[in-house]
Amino acid sequence: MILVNLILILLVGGVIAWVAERQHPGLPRWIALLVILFDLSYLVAAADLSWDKISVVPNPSEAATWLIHYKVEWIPRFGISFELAMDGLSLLMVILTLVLGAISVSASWTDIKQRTGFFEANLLWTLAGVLGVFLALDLFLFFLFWEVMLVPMYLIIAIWGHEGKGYASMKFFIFTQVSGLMMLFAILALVVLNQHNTGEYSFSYFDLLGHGVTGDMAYVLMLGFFIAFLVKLPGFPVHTWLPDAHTQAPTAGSVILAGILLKTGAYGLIRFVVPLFPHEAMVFSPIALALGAIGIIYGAILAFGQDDFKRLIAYSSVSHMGFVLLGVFAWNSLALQGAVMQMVAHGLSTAALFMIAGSLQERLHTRDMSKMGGLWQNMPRMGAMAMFFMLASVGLPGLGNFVAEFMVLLGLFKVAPWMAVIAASGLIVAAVYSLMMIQRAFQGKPNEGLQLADYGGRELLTMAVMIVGLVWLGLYPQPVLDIAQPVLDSLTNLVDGLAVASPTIPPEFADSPSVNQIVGVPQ
Amino acid sequence: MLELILFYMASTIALVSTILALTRANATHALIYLILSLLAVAVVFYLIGAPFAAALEVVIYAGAIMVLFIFVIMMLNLGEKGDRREKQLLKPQVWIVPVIFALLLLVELVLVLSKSVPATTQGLVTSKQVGLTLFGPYVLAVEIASMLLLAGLVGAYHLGRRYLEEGREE
Amino acid sequence: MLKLLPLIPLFPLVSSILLMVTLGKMPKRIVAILGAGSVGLAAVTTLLVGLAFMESGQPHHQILWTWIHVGNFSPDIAFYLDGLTLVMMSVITGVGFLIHLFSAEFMEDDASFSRYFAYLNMFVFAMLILVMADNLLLLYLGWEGVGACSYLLIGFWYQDPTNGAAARKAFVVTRIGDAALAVGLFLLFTELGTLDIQPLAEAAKSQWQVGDTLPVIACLLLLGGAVGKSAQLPLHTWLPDAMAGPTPVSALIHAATMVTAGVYLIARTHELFLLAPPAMLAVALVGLITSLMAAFTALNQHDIKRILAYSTISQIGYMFLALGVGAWAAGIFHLVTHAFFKALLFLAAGAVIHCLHHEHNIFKMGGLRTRLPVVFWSFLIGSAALAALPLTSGFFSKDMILLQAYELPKFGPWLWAGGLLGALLTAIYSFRLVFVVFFGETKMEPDKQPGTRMAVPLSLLCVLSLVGGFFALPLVPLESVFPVAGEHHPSHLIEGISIAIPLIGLAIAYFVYLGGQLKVDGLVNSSGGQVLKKFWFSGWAMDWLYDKLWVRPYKFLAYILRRECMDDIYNVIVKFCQFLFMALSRTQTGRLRWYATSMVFGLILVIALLQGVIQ
Amino acid sequence: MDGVSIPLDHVLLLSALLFICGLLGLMMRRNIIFILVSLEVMLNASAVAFVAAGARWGQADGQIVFMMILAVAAAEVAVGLGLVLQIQRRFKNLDMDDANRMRG
Repeated sequence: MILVNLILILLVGGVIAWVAERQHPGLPRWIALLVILFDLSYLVAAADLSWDKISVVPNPSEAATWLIHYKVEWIPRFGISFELAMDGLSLLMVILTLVLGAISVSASWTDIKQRTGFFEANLLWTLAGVLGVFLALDLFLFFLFWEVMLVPMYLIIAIWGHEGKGYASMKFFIFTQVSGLMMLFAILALVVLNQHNTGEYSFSYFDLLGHGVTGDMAYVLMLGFFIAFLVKLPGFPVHTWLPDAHTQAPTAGSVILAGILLKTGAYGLIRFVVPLFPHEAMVFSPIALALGAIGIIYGAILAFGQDDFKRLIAYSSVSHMGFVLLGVFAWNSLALQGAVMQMVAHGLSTAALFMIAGSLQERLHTRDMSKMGGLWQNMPRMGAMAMFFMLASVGLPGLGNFVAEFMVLLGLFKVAPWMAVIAASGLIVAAVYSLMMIQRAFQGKPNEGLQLADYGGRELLTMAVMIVGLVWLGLYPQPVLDIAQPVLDSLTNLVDGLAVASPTIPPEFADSPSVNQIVGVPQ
Repeated sequence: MLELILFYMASTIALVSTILALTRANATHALIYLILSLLAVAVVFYLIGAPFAAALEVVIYAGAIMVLFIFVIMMLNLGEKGDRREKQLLKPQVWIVPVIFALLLLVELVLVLSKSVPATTQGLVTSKQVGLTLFGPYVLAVEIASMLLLAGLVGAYHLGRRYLEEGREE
Repeated sequence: MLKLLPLIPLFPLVSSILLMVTLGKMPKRIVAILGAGSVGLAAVTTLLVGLAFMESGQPHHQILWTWIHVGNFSPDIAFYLDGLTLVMMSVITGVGFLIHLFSAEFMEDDASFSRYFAYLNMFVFAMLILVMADNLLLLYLGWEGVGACSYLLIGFWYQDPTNGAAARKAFVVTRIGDAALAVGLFLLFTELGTLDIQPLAEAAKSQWQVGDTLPVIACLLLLGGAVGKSAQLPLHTWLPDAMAGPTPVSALIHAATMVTAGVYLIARTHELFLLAPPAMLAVALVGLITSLMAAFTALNQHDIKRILAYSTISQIGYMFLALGVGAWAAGIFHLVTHAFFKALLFLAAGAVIHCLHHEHNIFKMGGLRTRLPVVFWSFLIGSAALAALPLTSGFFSKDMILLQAYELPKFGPWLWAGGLLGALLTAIYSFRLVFVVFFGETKMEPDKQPGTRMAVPLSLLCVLSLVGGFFALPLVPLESVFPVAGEHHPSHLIEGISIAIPLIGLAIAYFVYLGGQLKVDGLVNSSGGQVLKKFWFSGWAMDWLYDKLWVRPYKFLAYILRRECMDDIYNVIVKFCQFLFMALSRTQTGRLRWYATSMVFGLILVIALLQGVIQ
Repeated sequence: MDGVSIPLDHVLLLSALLFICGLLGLMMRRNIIFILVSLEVMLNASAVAFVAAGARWGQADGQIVFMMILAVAAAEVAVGLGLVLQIQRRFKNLDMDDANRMRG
């Protein structure tokens, strides 16, 4: 029931915020902030989580071993139930969602001037949808939430976006919708095929884990899921909605989009694609890894070519999320931990960069970097913040992104050394575009005549939260790792078990090849 | 035999007057022809043993509904200008395709009819029979019809009201 | 006392954070005290810790907390103190303190005084982490940290876009090396299962034989990292441009400490390199070629800081040569003495620039010997040590390197000869600098004299540069770290040549640049000489080559792709849908007759079909 | 008055011909009044078919449906004529081709 309440609080809070606009246009902001913070504290207070509970390695196919599990029959005729469950992975994601939700409210504090109530309502509903995605374990319900988070986000971009919002919101909607359709087909086909095998309809994750679909059919179904999540991630080559959506969305929209919505794709890959289709995912993994590596380099090159501040950050997201794809398909505990870490760290660092971009847009009314320059002189605090988060996104050690990228690459190196080398060169190109961004916006000849307000208390406080978060992740990531560890262990165990049972494992995945074999050294 | 002759005569009148009705430029003329057609059909009804239906055809169709038509047309006060415009519309390129389609459809219908087993009408169905059936098994249909008429009433009132109000203002 | 170890990096860190958080609102006096004082405190603590360490003689290992723990991957935030670390720490905190002190005066007029000290303290912190790290991941943290600080400090005067470009170049070029180092770490961890330096060495020795391919690959990757950070071929191009930063920064980061990180890395992992003789040879060759190349280039420059920058590259080349021939202690020894005299030279150069309205061109200076005596003596002593004139600190260390290079079987004499040529060139360009700047006629009058906060560090560094070699103090703690080099008995001839070469160089420089007895104008002005001069001046055209090879293609690629070519694929789909839409929307005419006709058409079809089906 | 002698086929043929006349009118005319008239003709034609079918079996059902058709026709004419008034007001004529705002 806790999990249901978590989502309900946000839904109801959205309605209240909407209504509250009649009283005072500034009121919805406070309501949204309080609702999110209340939700967060409710989670902490009510969920009754202790380290002992978290550190138990769960059995993913057994509901009772999850931290919290809630199930009510919904449409029993088709085996659809209202099933929510939380384990360490979803716990992390839920916390990230709520924290970034609060940050995005702060980011939109002065940005949104029209229809504030409806805006905050949409924000809260998006968050509710995302929480649902992270918690739903019934595939039908999962799909439902997948769509629920899409519509308010579409409205946020379409109503409060910038000059090209119509095109961007439509592109976002169509990409997500079409890929969601593929996932829906895959879900339905999976359920039907599972019904052929077991004689019962069920949409439950637990029942579908051992679905017994094999061969080409399973591969096609896996692709259905994979493409849906790849679009959301976004991975090369289906990332093209993201630069437009990010650029045109209002600041809070960009923050949520980059910070949270992209993570649903990564979460889906970890939660569904590989556990449901372990064997197929392994066969597919060279392609997925290649897509990840290409995404890293491609995103970095395109980021370098942009003039638009937000577009640059958007492409850097493409680049960073490539690491997540690599981490998931390297599928060992180091790389997976890295992927999870990257989700959290990228959420914080990119959210901060988008906030900075938003503040620039608010003050200069442009995002074109060729019209900026020397802003450090006018706004040293903002410049310092931009510098910090730029360094974080470049992967400076001691900050969260480094830990994530290093672990992904370290785990990947065991499986595919050359991929790791290519991805590591992404570290270089990342530096190129990031430094260029700082140079063009904040360094160079200052415009002395410009009178710009530097960051004030609210902005600094928000930034400080994220700075502390990133430093903490960078120097003492252990709590996060410990929360995710049992889940990832259980998933790798599960997949290993299934993969062993499956007769046709390609030899290169039976156990990870030693570097010796790859560089061709006789032992 | 007389009935048969009467039937063919009535049918011919119905068809001819219908065609005339639909090719008139003047709406009032067209409606007069239509009433003639309806009366002819009423004769047909009578001949095939449905006197009640024939009566309804005359009273309601030719009487009430057509009068409503004429009433509205007179209210619109179309005049000569509308007539000329209507005559321009009856050029060959306007009717050639519809006529081809209509002929095709007719051929199809005739083909369908030709396949059916020959039969004749079975004599008189009295109004008492109709009444018993109507308020027996079909009582629900009566209710539905009443609701339909109510909806028509409301709709007509709503659509016509503004016209009438504006007319009053002018 | 050893427990105080974590305090050493903590002082500069706290000071840096304080300076950042106060957002430049502190008075400059307090900023200076905080900035320099924190490093001073660190130096004092280093001294205390060092004494305690000398007493115990045992390496000290201190774990603060577990950084990451996933499976068998568990690097700690932990410090490891042995002789090598101690030497490095002494240099960083000692020389660092002097440079901070110097900066307090040098940067006094700058508006961003506190930002400067915040960065500089952060750098000291990162550098200390680098040398104190007990595992390679923490070392990597420091490694990247100093890179970032270096970036920030080179681009400190951000208003000028060329400074920004230099800073970016430094960061990106070193990042190439860093990426190689990172891959090296992946390889080491994957193969040996740990990144802790001591267990790593043990594991390597037990798993790998001398002559295996894997250690060679690993060592070459580490060398890649070292080459980037230490500005060796082929990644040296960033260092001359890095002179765009404030001069004390060049002294601290780009002469004394950060650029020697590569030397430290190789020395730290020398047990791996010992397993990979080809990698050792590569190190030696990289060092030798770099040192020669940089020396030739230094001969041609006229920017005082660029000359010193190329000289730094050249001297680090010597250190690499030392490491490559297995003269570990000699390499570190040269690192230390180089830190003294190069810091001295940079600070003196800084003083010259400070007093001459930020003039960098040496041919616009001259005759400063009498105008700036303190600076002159500092520069002279520094140059003497750089040229390795007998009895200066540089003499001892360079001599040691050359002798040990000579001892190396097979390639030894060749490396020695190359080193000698380098030494000759070093002497020529360093005294060229002295003669041009401080002798001859006065072309420019200094507008101020260095104050005490400048003079004191200069004098202290003078003393260190002069006598630093006698005590060979740093060598004492190193004995336990490196394998003992064999007794060498160089012939007197070899030793004599080593001593004579710098003197010859000095003489050449004198005759060419001061006495005028030796005319080289004809040689220089000949067409071949011109081409060679231009070639050397541009640093062997490396920048040009890289620009053509990497920068332009990359920019071109970005330009081509920037409009997102992937969208073109989706646009084809969109265009197709639009075409269908246009075609179908034509049928939506809005005419009732049209709709009726099409309905009839449909009706005809349906009846025809139904009839067909029934039959 | 037994009516036995009339063949059903001919009645249905009449119905079909009337229906097609109405359809032709619908397809050809642009005046909304004539469109409504055409609709009436078609409704009437179908009524003929129903009544004939009822007469074929001597049952009252055909006439019941006829009455339903009557009701529909009445309602349709009422609403349709209301629309005629609206269209006349808006376009100042009764040409349905002018009322084409729903084109693609």
